[in-house]
Amino acid sequence: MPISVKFFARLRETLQRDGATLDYSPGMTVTQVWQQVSGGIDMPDNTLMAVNMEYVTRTQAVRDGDEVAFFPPVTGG
Amino acid sequence: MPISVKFFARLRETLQRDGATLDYSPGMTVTQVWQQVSGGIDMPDNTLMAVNMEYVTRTQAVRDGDEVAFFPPVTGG
Amino acid sequence: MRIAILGSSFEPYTEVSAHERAMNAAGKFGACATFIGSTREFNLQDGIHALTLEHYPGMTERYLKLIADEAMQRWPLLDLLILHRVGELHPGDPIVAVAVWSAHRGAAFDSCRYVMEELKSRAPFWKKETFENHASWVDKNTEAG
Amino acid sequence: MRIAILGSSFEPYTEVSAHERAMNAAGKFGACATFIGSTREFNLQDGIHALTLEHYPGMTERYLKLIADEAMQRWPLLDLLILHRVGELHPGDPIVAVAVWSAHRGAAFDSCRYVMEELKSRAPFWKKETFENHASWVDKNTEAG
Repeated sequence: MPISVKFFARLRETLQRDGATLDYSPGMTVTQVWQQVSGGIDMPDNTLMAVNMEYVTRTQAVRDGDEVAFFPPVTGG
Repeated sequence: MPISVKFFARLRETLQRDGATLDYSPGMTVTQVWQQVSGGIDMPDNTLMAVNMEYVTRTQAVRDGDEVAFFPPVTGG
Repeated sequence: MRIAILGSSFEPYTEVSAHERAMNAAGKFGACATFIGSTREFNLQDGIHALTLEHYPGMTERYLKLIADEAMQRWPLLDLLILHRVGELHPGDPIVAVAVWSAHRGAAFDSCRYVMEELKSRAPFWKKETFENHASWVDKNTEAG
Repeated sequence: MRIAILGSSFEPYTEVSAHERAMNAAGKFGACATFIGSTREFNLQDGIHALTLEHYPGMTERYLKLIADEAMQRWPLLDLLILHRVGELHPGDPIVAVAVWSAHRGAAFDSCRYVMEELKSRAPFWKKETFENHASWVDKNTEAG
């Protein structure tokens, strides 16, 4: 089961895609997920990230089948 | 023009009257107004007082024609 | 600005909503903070059947206006509404409604709370609670905390 | 407790009032604090024509529920309502409504503000402002003050 990646808001527009899938490899972190799907674009410093809809930090390990999301600071309310 | 005195809430019930009038005499303070209209009952410590609908302290001088009010701590809202 | 002392039951959200429409300021405010106080069936004791609100006509309006003016001076508010019941109320009946409109939420939250705390400590209203077999004056309001 | 993400326009006071009636708790609460956030025609720039609200379906609901549960644990609340718009909004349109019911005003004020601040910093929503000739993402929310 592949890892599913989502992008939102400005990041979705910058990357010109709303998501991606990639194969899991052991020891993979959230930062490595970004590197594999971002087409060489550096991750903006203020990027927030979530694994399975829970906030995590860049060094968080991912597991096969996880949903990984990247997005800018939130601006609701 | 006499001084008009008003009592509210528990104080109105204690004194068994909602108001009184009394003649002005020079140098009169709010405390003296109380003494003349309270029928010998001591002013409760937490009594609030107003002259012409503005909070004052016990030593406030009154003028002829003033409206003087005595009432317990307020409990609105 | 609207400040009113009401002798009969009112529906606070209808009033707030009507005032907001009448302001005709849609797009100007980003924040509206509202506080509604209602009659509980308990206070220090359970079993409140009715609450009687007495006030000092004239002085009450004067102090509500003073408090409202203080809030308008202290924060950048677009408008402010204060409604307060007097007379006989029953559990569930609204007692007070305060609503403030501002561009930003900080001013709205802070000024709404300010108006409520000042109203409770300075506006001449008094509550008497009626229980099944007796009635008693409320001696003081609860602290802000 | 009701938490909802709404795709079309809503009338916040009608929703708060309907929720309060459905609670069927008249006499149990003495305080209801409400915050309504609305679309302004200005933010850092004047002339906002529209606001588009994007969210992360699933995660948004999850975090709103988490924030609501935190508020319910931290304060003695009877109930709590959170409504938030997504999609295209125009100046004057309500964006968010938070309402909390409690026995006392301190808990109502504090928890309403807590929910709003946490929502603004943790719930995954994003705003894009459309002006006459361009559109741009809002980079960050204003501070609480």
